[in-house]
Amino acid sequence: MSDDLILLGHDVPAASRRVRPLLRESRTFAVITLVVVIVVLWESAKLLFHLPDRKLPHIGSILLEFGTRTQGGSGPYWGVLMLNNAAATLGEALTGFVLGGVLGCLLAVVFTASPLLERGLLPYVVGSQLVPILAIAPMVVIGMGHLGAPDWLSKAIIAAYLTFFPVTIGMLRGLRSAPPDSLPLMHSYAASSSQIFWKLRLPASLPYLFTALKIAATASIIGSIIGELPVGAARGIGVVVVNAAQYYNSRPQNLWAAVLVASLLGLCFYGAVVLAERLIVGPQAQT
Amino acid sequence: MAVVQANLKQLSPAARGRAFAWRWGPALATLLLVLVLWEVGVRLFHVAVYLLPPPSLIGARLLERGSFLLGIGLYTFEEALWGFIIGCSLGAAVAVLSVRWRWIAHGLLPFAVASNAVPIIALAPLVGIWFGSTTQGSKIVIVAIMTFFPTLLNTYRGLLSPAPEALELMHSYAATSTQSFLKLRVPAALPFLFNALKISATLSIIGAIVSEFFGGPLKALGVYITSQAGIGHYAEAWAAIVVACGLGMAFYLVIVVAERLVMPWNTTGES
Amino acid sequence: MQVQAPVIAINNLTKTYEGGAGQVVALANVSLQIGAGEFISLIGPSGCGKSTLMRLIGDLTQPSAGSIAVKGKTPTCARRDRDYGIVFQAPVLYDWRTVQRNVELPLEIMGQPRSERARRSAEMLKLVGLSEFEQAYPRQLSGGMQQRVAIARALVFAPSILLMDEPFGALDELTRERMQGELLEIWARTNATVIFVTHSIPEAVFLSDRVVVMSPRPGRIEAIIPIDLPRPRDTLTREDPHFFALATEVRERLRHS
Amino acid sequence: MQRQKRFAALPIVALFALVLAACGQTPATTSPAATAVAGSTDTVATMAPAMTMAATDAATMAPAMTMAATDAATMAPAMTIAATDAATMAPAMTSTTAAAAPAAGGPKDKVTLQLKWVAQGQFAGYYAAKEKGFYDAENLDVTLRPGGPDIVPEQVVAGGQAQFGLDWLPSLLSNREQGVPLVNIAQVFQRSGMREISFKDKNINAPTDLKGKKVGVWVGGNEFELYAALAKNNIDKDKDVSIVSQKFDMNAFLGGELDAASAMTFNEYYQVLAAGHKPEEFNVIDFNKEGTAMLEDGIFTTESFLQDAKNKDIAARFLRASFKGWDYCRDNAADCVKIVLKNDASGVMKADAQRWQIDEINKLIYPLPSCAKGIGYMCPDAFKQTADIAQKFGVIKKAPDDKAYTQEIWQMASAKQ
Repeated sequence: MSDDLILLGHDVPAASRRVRPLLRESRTFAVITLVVVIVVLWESAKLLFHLPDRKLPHIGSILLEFGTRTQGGSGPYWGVLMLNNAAATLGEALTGFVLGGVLGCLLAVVFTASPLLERGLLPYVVGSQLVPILAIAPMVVIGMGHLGAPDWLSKAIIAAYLTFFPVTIGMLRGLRSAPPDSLPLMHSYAASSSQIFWKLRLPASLPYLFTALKIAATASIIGSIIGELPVGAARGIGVVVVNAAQYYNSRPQNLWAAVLVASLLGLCFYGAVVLAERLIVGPQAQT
Repeated sequence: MAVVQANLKQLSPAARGRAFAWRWGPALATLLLVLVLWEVGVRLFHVAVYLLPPPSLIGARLLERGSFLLGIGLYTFEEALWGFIIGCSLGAAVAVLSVRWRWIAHGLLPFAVASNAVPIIALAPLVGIWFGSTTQGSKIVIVAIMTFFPTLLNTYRGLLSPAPEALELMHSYAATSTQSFLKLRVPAALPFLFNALKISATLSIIGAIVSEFFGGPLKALGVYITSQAGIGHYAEAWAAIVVACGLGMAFYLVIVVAERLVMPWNTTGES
Repeated sequence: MQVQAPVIAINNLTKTYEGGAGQVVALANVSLQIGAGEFISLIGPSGCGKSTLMRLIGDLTQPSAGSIAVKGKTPTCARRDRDYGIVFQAPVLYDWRTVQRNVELPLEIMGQPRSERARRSAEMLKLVGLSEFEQAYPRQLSGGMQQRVAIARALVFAPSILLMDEPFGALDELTRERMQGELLEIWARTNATVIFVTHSIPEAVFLSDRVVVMSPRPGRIEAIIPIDLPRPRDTLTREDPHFFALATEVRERLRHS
Repeated sequence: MQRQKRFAALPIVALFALVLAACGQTPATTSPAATAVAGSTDTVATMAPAMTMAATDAATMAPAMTMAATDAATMAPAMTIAATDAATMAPAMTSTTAAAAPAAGGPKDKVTLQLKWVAQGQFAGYYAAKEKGFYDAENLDVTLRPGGPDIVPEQVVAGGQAQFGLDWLPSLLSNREQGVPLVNIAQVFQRSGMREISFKDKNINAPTDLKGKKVGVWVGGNEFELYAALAKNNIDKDKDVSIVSQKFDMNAFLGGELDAASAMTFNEYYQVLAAGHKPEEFNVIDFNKEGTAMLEDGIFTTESFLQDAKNKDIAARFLRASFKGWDYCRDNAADCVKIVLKNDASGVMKADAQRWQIDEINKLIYPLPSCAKGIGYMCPDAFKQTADIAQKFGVIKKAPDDKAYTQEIWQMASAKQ
């Protein structure tokens, strides 16, 4: 199970990496084509099957929604409010990302150091993802609140709950990914275990860590929306989704636009991690 | 490596017992420790039931309402199963097409990767509008979407996994492309496919429960959890969550067993 | 040793690759005639194009210029006629098939009936000394055993040409020598023409009728050294002074290349 | 070399993590405060210097000062533990605040009201009280905490993240029976706004007609009026009807999935009308008429909160200002629409919908029933009816004790007026 969550992060098969420049061109083209195809299919389906706006609003009206003014026409543009909400969600997600990332790395380091702890805890790290977090999100928020955590932190903790898992698994694999002979080599230098960690295990684990962080990035956005949606919040994409769903019948485009923003938010975060990977691991990093 | 595996089967019962204890002992010990600490902590610090009911109370509810919980669990499992079947078979099918016609892959795979970024929970109200938020249809669709992309990506990678030499070998036998596909790519993709199925198994249960959050009959696990938590019946809600976890684990284990049966050669596929 | 009716006739063969820094010439104007049943070794430093030459013969890649005739046909036709048995450095066994079914694979693709496949594979596994391991999976075998399965698989459909790309490269020295002896025994019982790519001078000398010494940048034939050691060859052959003399000659040629 | 390069990049990783952490803090720490204070700039202006110090400079906060910052939402975790539970307040501070007369300066009392749902007209009175400075005038700094589909205000209040909560009475009674010591201090809605609506062609004119139908309801606390109506008509909710959990929108109903759906007069009913339907297309079951109406939005707090005389005073001031807010919305509905829209962070709400909502909400409060001595007064008979129905139909197992509600705070609130 662990392996493939990691695999989700890759999209370019190893064999085709050699023909990268060519591929990238054809890929950009293919993506653009697919976007065009979707738009055409969307609008023609609407036309052909007489789909009402309630089922499928026009793409144009979804995009135009961002330019409407709120508060009865005198407030800020809806797009601006959406940025505000997206920022709140991103703030929770980033905190959760960092918390989950740190926890995941720590767990992986501990597991590498102690097989006993690994055997004792790893099954529950995997099992933790079986818990329907949405169902217990309200209990988490109330429980954390009882312990004194502010609301945004409770949501960040839910995000961290979804984030730490891929990081633990990915980092664990990464720390064990050092080439077979490199450990005896370090021993031959009489390297201390902390030297082995900093000079061998950690650098070797970076590509794995980043693959995991890419998954974690999107998971943290999902986590913070899961925290906002059932529990409510002052701001956030989750709040917009609830509100937009409530008023869907009169303004369906709001909900579609909110989903669009949520997806873009996830993509941007993902892209930011890819960028960080290129900067840190180097240009040979996989997408 | 091969020798080690051969030896494991020849171990004496006592030695096998020790190996088993070493494999699972720490995990069981952790479980016991957590349960005891939880129970003692809740009682010692007088933690309110609405924050965290003690495991004994959850266990009592589980026994008391066992058959009822299992019944609503099966209703939810039914949604998960259908979504799983549809999502995984579509994912595998599209992966096959993508390997055959690479432009499909080039157009679709970035979307498959991007789809991880789409919070399915935000999409759920829309799926409800299309397929009925209180019927099983929308749940099946959501589970299918959730399982489609991991299956697609993994199967695609699996189909591309054979080494160039393995393909050249087929080429040297003048094998038809159908033959190399069926005899090389498909079997090579099986471990990848099963990995996807294992993720999808747990995802499908989670997905069904998440989508029940957006409406459904009272006999659904997700509806039961939220409705019980809403009126302060926390032990009941937790008991239902335990059932949900159990279902996810059982589904996962079924796939693991199926994997062992289908791929007897693959003895290292455990995680 | 005379080459009368060459099974493989290579004329002015050139192969260039498009590399990152412009064209790379892997082979330049290579010509070679290989007779029926001959055992030819290709030897040379890394990058001399020996593997490329083998792959060109086997229709695994296409030449940029020049021609290859295999039994008077193009390599593609020869491949379609199932003239080639290929053994790579890695055994490339299919994990999901038992040893027996791995050996049967080519026959399966060629549409042979089940009973015939079973008979032929049993025969081949006996030849390579693995009869007991028919039902084992590849992962349960040692590296040397896996390579023997690969050889059995290459021979099972009695191809007239055996292409071997450093097949013993990953084996330890003793296993390697034993495998070389076994290969010669098997070869003696078939009529196959063998093209054997290697890095090892003693291996090339011990196995071959002729050793083709190649030089790099661009890859070309430096020398062709006939090996007139008597057959059958065995452990004693390796201790023969003439063996050393031939090995020294190959080494000298390699050094000059 | 490659390895070295990677290693050299590690500080960048650390930096990146720090930047992420910083970004994570900034919007999050500002968000609740920003919305809470939105529009009431005078809050800051009237704040006493001591309070400003306590709220802004966490590092120098003396233990005795922690109580001043009761707003859990805006606090860092370490501080909130001591701060949330008003009952644990330091004695030294108690005297100061208790002495503070309304609007006489001194540190403001920070309290939080947990709403039952997202910010909307349903809570116009509280938003108006905040916006119009009624809370300020009572020397209160009130945070209005929006709810969500699955948040249970009772649990939030019991958990100490809010001092006051807003929920339906049966839900309060149920939670109370589960051992959550809550007490209703004011009953704002005097009538039930819940309806069960259906299209005319389904021929559902009375609860008996629901037999064999697919009936939507909000589960998790809001289902009991319907359950009671079914039971009253000898319909087994588990066998004779197919009860379905319906969520925060009317799409399942409009899409034809449900034969009947729950709708609040002020919200969901408007949504189906806004979707282009006419009132005459619907049959409406009114639980007020069926005799199974229960008391809806009421203000509650914990028993332990009220054990402190100072908190009783805070609660009374809170009620007084809130009631003033409701009166304001009764008289200035148009202005309240603006206030609500201003507080809609999602930007999805429209003026017409909120106008409808406030008008309908007003009908649930006004005119006050004859038993009520003023807005927010809990009529004992109405309480008894809700409790009886709740008990009769299994919401609670035994009759609630007399601590489930108190009129004391309401009396304090009206006495000083």
